[in-house]
Formats: sequence, structure tokens, C-alpha cells
Amino acid sequence: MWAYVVRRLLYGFITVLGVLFLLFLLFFTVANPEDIARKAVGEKASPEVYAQWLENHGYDRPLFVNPEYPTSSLARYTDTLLASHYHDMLTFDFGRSDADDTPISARLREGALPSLLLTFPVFLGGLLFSIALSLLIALFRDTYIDRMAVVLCVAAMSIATLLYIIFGQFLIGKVLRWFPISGFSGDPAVVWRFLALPVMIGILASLGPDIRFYRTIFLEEAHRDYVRTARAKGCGEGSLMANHILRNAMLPILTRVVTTIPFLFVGSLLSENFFGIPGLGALTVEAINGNDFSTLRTMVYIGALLFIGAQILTDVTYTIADPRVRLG
Amino acid sequence: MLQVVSACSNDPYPSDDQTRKVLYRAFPEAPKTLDPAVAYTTSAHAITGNIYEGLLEYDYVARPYQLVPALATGVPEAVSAPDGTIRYHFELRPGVRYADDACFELSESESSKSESSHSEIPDSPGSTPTTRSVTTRDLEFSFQRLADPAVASPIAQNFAKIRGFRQFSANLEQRRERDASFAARPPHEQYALVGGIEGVHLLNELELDLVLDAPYPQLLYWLAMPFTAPVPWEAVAYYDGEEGRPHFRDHPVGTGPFVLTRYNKQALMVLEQNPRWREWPQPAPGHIAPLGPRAGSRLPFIERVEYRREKEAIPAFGKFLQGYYDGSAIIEESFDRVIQEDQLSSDMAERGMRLEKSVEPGIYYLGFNMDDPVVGAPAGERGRKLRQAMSLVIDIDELSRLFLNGRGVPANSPVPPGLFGYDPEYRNPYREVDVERAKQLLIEAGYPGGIDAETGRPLKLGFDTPDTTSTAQLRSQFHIDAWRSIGIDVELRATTYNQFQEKMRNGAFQLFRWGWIADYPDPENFLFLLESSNGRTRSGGPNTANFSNAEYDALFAEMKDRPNDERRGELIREMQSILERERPWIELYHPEDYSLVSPWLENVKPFGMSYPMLKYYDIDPDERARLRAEWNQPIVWPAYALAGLSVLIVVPGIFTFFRERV
Amino acid sequence: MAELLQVSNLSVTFPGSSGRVTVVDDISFTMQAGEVLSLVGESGCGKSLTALAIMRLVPKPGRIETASRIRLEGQELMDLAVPDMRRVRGEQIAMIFQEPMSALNPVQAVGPQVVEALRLHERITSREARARVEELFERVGIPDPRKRFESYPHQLSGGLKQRVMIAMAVSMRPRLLIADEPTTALDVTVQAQIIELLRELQSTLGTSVLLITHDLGVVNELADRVLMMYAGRTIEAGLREQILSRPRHPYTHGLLRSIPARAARGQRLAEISGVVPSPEHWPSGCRFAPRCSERLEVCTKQVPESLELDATHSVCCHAVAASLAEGAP
Amino acid sequence: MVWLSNGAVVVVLALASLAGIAVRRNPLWHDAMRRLARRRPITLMALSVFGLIALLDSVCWVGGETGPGSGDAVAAYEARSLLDRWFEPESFRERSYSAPFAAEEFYGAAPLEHPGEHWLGTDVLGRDVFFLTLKGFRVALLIGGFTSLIVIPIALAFGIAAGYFGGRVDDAVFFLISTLASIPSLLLLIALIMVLGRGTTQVCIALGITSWVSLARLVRAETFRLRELDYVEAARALGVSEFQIILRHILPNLAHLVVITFVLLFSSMVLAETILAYLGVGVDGSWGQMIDRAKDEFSRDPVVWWNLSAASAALFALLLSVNLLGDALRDVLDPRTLREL
Repeated sequence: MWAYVVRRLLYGFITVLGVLFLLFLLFFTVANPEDIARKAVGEKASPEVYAQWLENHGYDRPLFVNPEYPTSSLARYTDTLLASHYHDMLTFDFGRSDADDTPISARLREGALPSLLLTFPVFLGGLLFSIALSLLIALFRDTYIDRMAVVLCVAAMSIATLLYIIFGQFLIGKVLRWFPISGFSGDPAVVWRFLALPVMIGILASLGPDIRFYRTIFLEEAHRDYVRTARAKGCGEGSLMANHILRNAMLPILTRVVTTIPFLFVGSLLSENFFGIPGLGALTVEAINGNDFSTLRTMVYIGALLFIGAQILTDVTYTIADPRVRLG
Repeated sequence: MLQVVSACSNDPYPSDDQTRKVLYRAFPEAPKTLDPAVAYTTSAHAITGNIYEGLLEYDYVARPYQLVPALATGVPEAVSAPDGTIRYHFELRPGVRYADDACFELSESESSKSESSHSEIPDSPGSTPTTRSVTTRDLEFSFQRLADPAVASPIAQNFAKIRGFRQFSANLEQRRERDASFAARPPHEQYALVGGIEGVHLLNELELDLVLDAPYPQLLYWLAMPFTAPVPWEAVAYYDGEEGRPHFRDHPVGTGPFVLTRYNKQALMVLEQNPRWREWPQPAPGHIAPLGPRAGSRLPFIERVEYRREKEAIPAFGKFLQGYYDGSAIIEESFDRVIQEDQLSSDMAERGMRLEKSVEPGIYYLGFNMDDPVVGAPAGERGRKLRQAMSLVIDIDELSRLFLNGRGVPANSPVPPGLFGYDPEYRNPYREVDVERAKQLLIEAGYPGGIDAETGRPLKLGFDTPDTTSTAQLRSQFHIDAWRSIGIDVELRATTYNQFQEKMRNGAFQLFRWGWIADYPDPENFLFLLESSNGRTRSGGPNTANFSNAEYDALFAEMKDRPNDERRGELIREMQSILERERPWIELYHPEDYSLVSPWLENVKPFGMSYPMLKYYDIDPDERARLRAEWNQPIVWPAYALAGLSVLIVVPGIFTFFRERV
Repeated sequence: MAELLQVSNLSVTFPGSSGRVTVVDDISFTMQAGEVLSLVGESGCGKSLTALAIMRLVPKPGRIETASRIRLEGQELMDLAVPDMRRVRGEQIAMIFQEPMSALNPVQAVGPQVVEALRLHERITSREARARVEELFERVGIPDPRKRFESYPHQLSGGLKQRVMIAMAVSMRPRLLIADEPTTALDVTVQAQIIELLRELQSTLGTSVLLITHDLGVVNELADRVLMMYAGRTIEAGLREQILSRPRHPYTHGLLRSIPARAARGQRLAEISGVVPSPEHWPSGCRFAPRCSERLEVCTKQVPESLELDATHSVCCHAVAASLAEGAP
Repeated sequence: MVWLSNGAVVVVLALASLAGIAVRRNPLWHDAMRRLARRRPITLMALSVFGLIALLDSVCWVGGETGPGSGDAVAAYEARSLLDRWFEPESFRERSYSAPFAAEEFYGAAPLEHPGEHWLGTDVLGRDVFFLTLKGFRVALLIGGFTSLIVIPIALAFGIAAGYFGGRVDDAVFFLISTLASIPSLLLLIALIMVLGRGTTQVCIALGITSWVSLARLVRAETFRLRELDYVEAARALGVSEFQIILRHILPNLAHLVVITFVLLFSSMVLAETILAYLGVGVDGSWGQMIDRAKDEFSRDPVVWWNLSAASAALFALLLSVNLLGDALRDVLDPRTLREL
């Protein structure tokens, strides 16, 4: 078992190297540091100020090979942007944001908690709600509830997340005034008031595709032979669903859960911006608007790490969910 | 779910703040830096303006703007010496001290080490001193920081006229390159070793002279801005961003009425009263007497100011209407509910809101790239007539009606209202709307009906803008439709920011949109935008139109340092007639700021030029609590309806389930 | 022997393209306690559906027609409420299926699955349940029951899995065990062992067995009485040796003749011409008529009545009835 | 631009007729399509209407005169599509906002030039919202269709190469797939666009690059399975060239996979574009952009609702019919392997 995990981690590491190279190509070979400097320092500064800024951000070094060093010396390859890019990222030293020089790791720590407070309840709530509803719909298969649910799910899928947020904020925030329209404060007594609306909308937006997927899986399991055996034993529909069908559906559910983890990070991008929650999603949007390449690069890198970690985690949990799967 | 909804409330603040004098404001974007020598944006000045105090400040009520003494005892006159130098004499008010801060233990150890500096009687024996008196040495230190290339203050060149200012920065630069150990020492030691600025002459602890090589009346304006406020060298040395200590740019230490107690750039900035502010016994400055009964008592009236981050304007305005912010600009979207026939709508008046109008000294304009062969100077007379024609179809009243809700003063020349040289009666003939004359001019320019002889198709021009937001694109489309009506095909190129800069840098553009907000209330700060030496492609300067006209430059050179006399007015009028004919810009409007003030906020006078005067504001918290409760009754019945509906749907399903599962 | 099961006018219908289609058409038969009745017919003749109907487990959207009557020891199953019917399943009637490979829950060990069968009907502690299951495994011939209790279905062979199914079925000593093609999916050697196990259980527990199969070899080994089914209807019923050696209905006769073991070497195998008709459009009258070599005029018009040849042998065939009328034996 | 747009129309029509013939000739597909038509008749009708509108808006040429009293002298020289010529937008304008079927302006109540004729009102520049929504169809089909035309060849090439040849090729392709797949697609998308710059083709290319991975993974798995089937072994035994095998045996069996992915990819592309539009890097003229502009109007008092509702309704209608079609197609063609999509 452990041999498999180690191999999987090694493989994950190689993928990370691949991701970093792709990021390097994306952010360094095409974008022009001169303009980043101009946006960061502001319009009215003089050219030497830009040069100074480029220097302390290390953007003034050559990309792949540093011609000043002789071919023999190693520095020819280490004193370059590519080398420092790999070095910084792998040692999690993310340096400073292009926009306002604040250390990115500090911004990440600041943004992590609000983001987690938003995405985790949406992830958990969405999962529980969709599985419960899908089980219910599978229980009532072939009744009008099932048919209505399918059409509702497809309809829910066809609505853009942006519209969920706009109409949700308008209806619940402005018209009904149940919760504050936007804003965030760390103070525990008040924080849930801010999160209630975005979490509600986040879950609602994710139900469509999830329920459709889980319903198909549960229906497929419901037609299996072992379900007929269980019924022959005298098993009731309810316990049949919970003990037999749900357990067998664990594998596809796990795969699905893993693929939604990165979308969580993305989903919060919109709601954090609309609801003024200072999380990682909002930070990313700011980086986009502010031409802050170093923060954006870090965000994409962390998104990739999260995904690879989650994938390894799922492979490991496969064995718990389904005895037929043996790792190694 | 029902329980949650019934217990909900949309009050974003902890309940114990209900009765306290706390001012709530929203901010869209955290300032990049709070270092007074560098901070240049309105969002930064909103904070530094309340923490730092300069030698002078503006009278809160008087219009046009009036300089009054702050840390200085009086507003000095320029004394010109026989050798052509100009001298300003300042006397510092005694007994002014910095706000309490941990960094001042450094001064205790420093003073014991080098006896020469001013010895300070600690408040209570044995405790490490947490503050220090302000002396002329602090002023000298802040001027030296402005000259320090490493600080890279964006407005440093404005002080180049102080004798020895450039020399000081050159010495500093060379010494650092030559001697690495020198570069490692804290800034104040470096400045002392290099020998200071000759023109900043300290007479004694409370008196100093500023000596200039040439007349520069605008200098006094700079002294009323945070750039030149006294800065404690201990703070710059102590807060260096190492070992978990914040950097100086995120931890301001000043003499002003407020102190920055919380600074989370993503969410919340908090200013609290500075107990050490202006301890000297003195009633609030007389000039706020007209502000009402409380004028005599001690400033500032507010305990705490909370700036909360609001990225989207609409929710922020929504919360203002619910009473959770004490003042807000009026957003375009809700303008028609707030303002009817140019004054407060009945709904707003009934809520007790007050409308404040103020014209911001700034200008928004469309510009031509004067180096471009088709629209620029190289096209000679054809180019000029084309520019004049294109200028004649831009209908500023329609633009303001559609996009600015009638706000903003139509601009006829670069100089905005409220500044010397602005003539309200002046009407730029090319800023009237005259489509027929525009078509006629096109014919004369050789583009009959907009057709370009070579291509046989409408003349094609490029219109560049870095603003990719959709509302900005709508405005650009408005201009494009106007030009298309006379046959000129303009293609909108909304690119990302860095591509836009790229084009500006190498002059690869024809038409663009740009704006400029005044640093100080002087026409020179606008007319220099068209002076040839500031050309964008030539020297990267703010003259984005690359306009270069010898006659204009000469007039500018004579005008820029003159005091506001009749001759200066004539010069400005002549420059305006050149711009009128040459049309490098199509002037659009001077921004006008409408802001609403909540009923419980008093002593509010909008100021423009981003000089927040929070120290004069006052709040009635009980009135606020009452109104908030009244405006925020949550409507709860839909929650119950929703619950009922869902039960209604599911029950028949359950019934059929049991019947069918026979 | 006391009468155990009485099925009368049992019909099962499914929605077809044009209205409902009767797949099981008005079946009636009885079973005595301890008897092994075999329901024989080609696949698609509705024999498995009949079994499922007895358990009231016809899958949606199929439906048991309300006129059907299923009496188990005097208790009418059709009138039972859902919870009561659930108690009957496993306790009084149990069922084993054809595909042991997929009949067990793949993600749960086999032991607990049998424990569940027990605890659905009896309140016993888990330790006691485990002991009984291990004893059951012993009885059905599963080696090393303690270890096998924890193993998962994919770790057992087909034969062993079928034994687990049987253990599960007989765990509550049901009155009736329905075996739906229990040996079809197993290879020959294992088939014999399972048949042996069923016979032994039937004799020791006195459970009556309703054996659903198309394999006449198994019928010969195990069945006391045989009920022939064709196209949703019973066409002939009788004791095993009556049906196997002296079949009267042309279809049964044709079926027996086409068994390879019976044909002489080198001779072409006999076969019944034509194809089983689809339930969507049953032929009128006797449904075997189109393929019947002794078809008469009346066969395609009228549904043949059940003719009692003797106390235990009955047949539904006009040709037989006609030949009897002419005095032929 | 004219030949590009008309060229695209020719290509699309050619592809459609090719597919039509293939379906007519191949009984399996013919039967599947008949069943599909029976299952979702309204969806198919709706989609054909949307397709027609997009077609109307794509066929364009220069020439012909513009509408009477046109406020736009340049329009006569531009390539205008059938839709443009029918609506004549240049002369069918108001000064600013007007409610649907209104007789006077929304603000200021001045009489309109075309009272009562604007079915969905007009936007801030006075342009007819119904016309803008119709033009959105072509853009949406462009975003969904054009991108899928990029995605499918790449995914097929990589997927088949990895699945069929296996070994080192498979490892290399799998490495590329896992690298691209582990970056959250929206972030990769935004980074690509920030670097490639704005514009319809750039957005489509970026969308394509970020979304061929899921199809490639499926194609690889399916090819792996097909390769092991006996008839492929038999073909190889007969000496048929690798290329021939792929063309005649592997590819046709992937057809159903490709069709389903095309449909499901379509809706996710269009949805992704709405987020891009919010971030200011969307495609010009798309519903996403209309929604982004209109979202602020929604909080005006009194509410300007028709702009946002028109764009949202059109987006919803198109996506609903595409998703329903995808759902039905999946059940009709091959429910088993497509469950994960």
C-alpha cells in the first residue's frame, strides 16, 4: 500500500514540475515586465524608478540562460528567471506582489480563512444536499417527482453562476433584507450573517449538475442483482438505499468530489468578489485586474497543488470505499 | 432553515458599537503605500491626510481655497535676496509631539549614545518614552527622504528648485554605490553623513529657512500636503519589515488628529483618536466657528473611523441606504432615485439625507496622437481640419445625460473651475455640436463624406483604451457612433493594460481617452500636460498627445512661475486659443462629485483635492440607531411560503410511493 | 400432504408500445408442502416472472393484475400491506437466483449479508447471529466458515457464492424456497453439488422448492412434479416420469426429442421449427399453434381448455382432446 | 472579415450535410436519430431555430443601401448580414433607455422615434435589445462551436495516439493531460487570455486549450478498450496498416463519444464565457457581456430589467435545449461509458 502512495507522490511531483514549466512559459515569455512595473509604481514616476523596481523584483534577469557567466560555470543557468522561478515556488517563497509589494504569503494567509469559511460549507452543504436529494429522487424513481427533478436539474445547469449571484443578492439581500447584501468581518458573532447568503447561493448553483450525476449513478445501482437479492431478503426500500446502494455508489461519488475541489476555488472567485469577502478568489480577481502576475502565478500554482493532493487522497480512499480496488 | 431566517438581521456591525461615535466609510481599493513621501492616490490620502500634518493646511470653509498655518505659526512670504535666491522663513509651533509608538525606544537609546541630539525629559521616570517633540530636524529629515532616490517619491522633481536638493540625492547615490557598509546603515545616519540639503537651513530647534534658486510660488501648496509632513526617523528605522515588524509604508507615525490602529488591506482600516494631538491649550481653530455650536470644544469629535472594503459599488450604496455607511458618492445606477431635477428627490429628503456638490479640479479628454501621419501634426492642415471636424460632433451634454446623470461641467479648456485662469464665459467654438460644419471641414480636409480617397472607403482610425470594463466600452461606443455619423469608421481597441502602455510608449496609437486630477490648485499643473518636453514617446512624460508647439511652449515657460496676475491670465488665454485651433485634445468634462451625507453626520463640507477633514466631522449615534432599525425590517413571510410550497410538492409523492410499492 | 401454495389466475402485465401486454397469462397451480415443483420452459416464457410475482417483486413498470390470487398456507399474499409482505419475504418464502456472481453486495463481506437476512426478521445479538451464520455455512458445505465469514464476494468462487445464497435463503427456515435457474451459470461439476445440496436441504428441512429451469436434466434429478410453460401459459402439468417419458403436448414432446443425449449418434438433431412469439402480439387461440405439427383448425381460433388425463396429469391441447374423443388411449 | 464569416458558414453547412448523409446511410445512427427526434421534438425544433438565426446573422456582404434616416454613414460600406438588413439597426435607434413596447423614453418621458416597436426595449445607447439578443446567437454558437472544432481534433489525436500506441507515447500524453488537468481551468483560461490578449479568436483558442483534456482522457480509455477487441486483432493479423485500422475501425467507434462531448462541451464553453465577460476579457457582442453590463442596471431604482432578462433568457433557452439534447443523446447512443461526462 505504502509503495503505491510513494509512487503516486513521486508522479504528483513530476506533474508539479510540468505545471511550473507551463506557468513559467505563460507568465514570463509573453508578458513584458516593463509594463508590470509601470502599473505597479504608477504613471507619473520616472524611468529610473521603473528600473529600480524591476531590480528589486528580480525581473531584470535573463529568462533561460545568463550570458554573462562562462559556459562552464553553473551560475550560467542558476542566475536566471527560470531557476529562481522553480526555486521560489518549490520552497514556497512566493516573494512580493507586483501590485503593491506586500509579501504574497502574508496575503495568502490573510485570504485563506475567509475563503475556507465560504468554500467549505458550500462544498459540504452541496455534497450532503445533492446526495440526499438524489437518493430521494432515486427512491421515487419512475414517479412524476423523478421526471420533474430531471427537468429541474437540467434547467438549473443551464443558468450561469453569475445569474444565480445577481438575482440571489438582489432578491434576498436587497428586497427581503434577510442578510447583509455584502461585506465580511472576522468577528465570530457576526461572521455567519455575512456567509449565509453566499453559501446558500453557492449550494443552489452546484445542485443542478450534482443531482443529475448522482441520480444516474443511484439508478444504475438500483437495477443491479444484489438489490433484488436484498429485497428478496425482506429489506425495505429506505434501508436498501442507505446501506446497499449508497455504499456501492461511493466510488463514482469520490471521483466526482475530487473533480469539484478546483471548481470550489473557482466558484468562490465570483461570489467572493460580489459579496466583498476578502478571500483567495477575490485576491485572484484583483491580481487579474491589477496585472499582478506574480500573485496570479502563485494562485494557479496553489490551485494545481490542491488538485494533485486531492487526487492522491482519492486514490487512497478508494480502498476504503471499495474492497475490490487494491492499490499497487 | 426557518429558525435561521427568523433570527437573521442584516446589521454588519457588533451591537455594542450602536451608541458609540464611530464613522463608517467604504473603500474600494486598499492604498499601495502609506509612506507620506510616496503615497499619491486619493485612497491613500484619505488615511495619511488624517495621520500626518504639514506646516500649513487649507481653511476648511473658505472658497476659493485659502492656506492657513498648521504646525507652523504663520504663512510666510517669499523674500527674494539680492543674489536672486528666494527665502521662506518658518517658525514651528512649540510643544507638538508625535503619536505614541513603540519605535521611540530607539530615540531613548540613540540619545543616550550621542549626547549631541536634543535630550528629552521622559514623561514618567524609568518608563521608556513612547513619543517625542517635533523639531525642525524632523522637517529636514522629511525633505531629505523626498530627495532620496531609494524612497523614489513620484513628486520629488517639484522640489528641484530648493538649493542643493539634486546635489544631495546625487551625493547619496554615489556614496551608496561606492561604500556598501554605508548603504547598510539606517537612512537618517546616511543622510547625516552625506551632509544634508543646503537649501534646508535649520536656525534652531523651532525655526528654519527654505532657500530656493528660483521663484516657485507653488512650494507653499506642497507644504500643505502629507508629502512634506514631519516624519520621525525612529519609525523609518524601526519599521523595516524584518522579524515580523511591518514596513514603514504600512505603519504611519505622525502628529495628526488620528492614529492607524488596524490595517488589513483586504478588509478593514481603523483610525482612532490620537490622545497626543495638539496638547497645547488652544480652542479649535477659529475658522470653523460657522460650523455650529460645537466649534469651540476640542477636536476631533469622532472616536473611531472604520473603513470597510467594498469592491462592488452597488452593494456599498445599498448598504448606505440601509444606514450602514455614513456617507457615500452617488452611483450612476441609483442616481435617478436620488436626484430629480438636479436636487434631492423626495424619498431621500424624507430620510433626512443631505446632498453635497463639489467640482473636482480635474479633466477628462479624448486625445489625438500628434505624431500620427493621419491625425497628427505631419498631416498638416488636413490633419487639423480632421481633428476640428471630429471635435465638432462630440455632444458633451448628451454624454453627461447618458453616463454621468447630468453631473460634470462641460470642459472648454484644460484648466478646471476653481483655479486661476478658468473663465466660465469662455466657449470653445469647436466644442459646440455642428454636424454640418463638421461635414464641411471633412470635405476641406479631403475626406468628403468621410471617404478616404486612397481606399475609396470611410477613413479608418483606431481608438485605444485600457479600460476593459463593459460600462467604459459603452462610453467609447458613444463616441464611435458620433464619428460614424459623419462617415469616419473608428475601431475600438480595448486591450489589457500592458498592451495599452506598449502602444503609448512607441506611439502606435491614433485616438485615446485619458484623465488628470490636480495635485495642487494651479493652472500650471494642467497646462504642462501639453508642453512638448513632457511628450510621452519622447521622455515618457504625461503629455500623452505628444503635442509640441513652439509658441505654446514659450507662453507656458513664461506663465508657469508667474504669480496669479493679469499678465498670467492673458498668457493662459493665448495658450487656450492655440489649443482651440490645433485641437490636440477634445476636452470632455470636469468631474463633479455629488455625495450624500447621512442625517446623523454633521460639520461635513466636501473639499475636493482629497483633503479629508475628518477631524471636523461629528455624529449623533442615537439618531443613527433609530433610523437603522426603521429602515431594516426584514420581510420574513416568503421563508414560510417557501417551506409550505416545498412540503406541498413532496407530500403527494410520498403518498403515491406507498400506494405503488405494493 | 397439506396444501402449501395455491396460485390462481395469476397475470403479470407490462406497458407495451400499444397498451399493456400480458407476459404471464392467467396461470394457476398448487404446491403441496415438502414437494419440489419444477416450472419448465424456454427463456422468455414468463417462468421467472411468475416466481417474482409470488414474492410480489415484479420490477417497475410491470404490474401484477389485481385479479391474481396467491394463497400461502391460507394467507392471501395479494391483500398484504407492504410492511407485512416484507416480513413474508425471507421468513416464509425465500429465493435464490441464477447469477451468483452479481447477486451479492460486492462491497460488504458475505457473513454480514447473511446476518442482515436474520436480523431483518429476528431480534438477536450480533454474536449469536454470527454463530448461526457460521453453522449455516457449515450446513451448506462451505469449508472454514469462520474465515469465509469475513471474505468478500469477489474472493469466492461461483459455487461458493451460490452456497452463501442458499444459506441466506434457508436462514429463517422458510416454508417455500424459489430457485430461479440455480445451476445455469455454474459449470457442470459444481451443478451436481448444488443439486445434491438442494435435495438434501429439501429432505432435512421439509422446505418445498419451486424450481425454475429450462434444463430438463436438472428436472429429472430433482423435481417431483413438472409444470410446462409456453408463451406465458401453462400447457401441461404432471408427475416427473409422466412428463419426461409420456409427454402428451406436442411442444413438450418436441422439447424432449431435441435433447442431444437422446438422439442417436450421427442423426440430425430434431428441432422445433419457428420462433417463440413476442408478447407484443400473441397468436390467437393456442399460442403454440403456428409451430405445432399437429395443428387443427380450432387451435388458432380457440384457447384450449385444461384436460385432466388422470389424477395427476393434465394438458391444454385441442389435438390431444380430439384424439381422446376418438377413443385413442 | 466578410469572406471569413461566409467561409465559416460554408464549412458548417458542408459538415452538417456530410453528417446527414452519414446518418442516412448508417442504420444504427439512423435509428438513434429517429428515437432522439421522438424523445425531444421541441428541443430539436428550438435548436434549429437558433441555428437559423445564427445562419441569418452569418451570411453577410457589402453593398445595398442602409435604412432610411440612418444615423450611421459608415454602415453602408460595411459587411452587413441578413439579420442586419432585416432590422436595419442604424435607423432603428432611440436616444437611450426605453421599456419594452413603450411609447416614450424611460427617463425623461420624451416620445420615441419608433414607439411600441421595440419588443424588448432599448439599452443605454438606444440600441434595440431584441436585435442585440438575436445577434448573441451567432456569438454563442461561435464560442461553443468554434471552440469544439479546436478541441475535438486535438483530443482525438492525443487520445488515439495514447490509447492505440501505448508505452512511451501514452506516458508522454498522459503527463501532458495530467499537467493541464491539474490547473483549475478558469485560472488557466484567464492567464492565457491575459497573455494572448482580448478578442474572439483568442478567447476561443484559450477555451479550446483548457478543455480538450476531458475528451482526450475518454478517447484514450475507449481506444484502449477497442484495441483489445478481436476484430481489431483480426484486422492487424490480415496485415492492415496501423493507420488504416485507426481510420476504419477505431475512429467510427468513437463517433458517438465525439458527438456527446461536442454537445456537452458547447454549454460549458458558453457558461465559461459569461465568467470571462464579468472579468472584462469576454467576447464582444456575447450575452455574457450583455449580462455584465446589465447587472448594474438591475439595481437601478426604478429597475431597468429588460436588458438583463433578455440576455439571461436567451442564454437559458440555448443552454437548456443544448443540455436536454445532450441528455437525450447520451441515453440514445451509449449510456454506459458516458456516465462520467
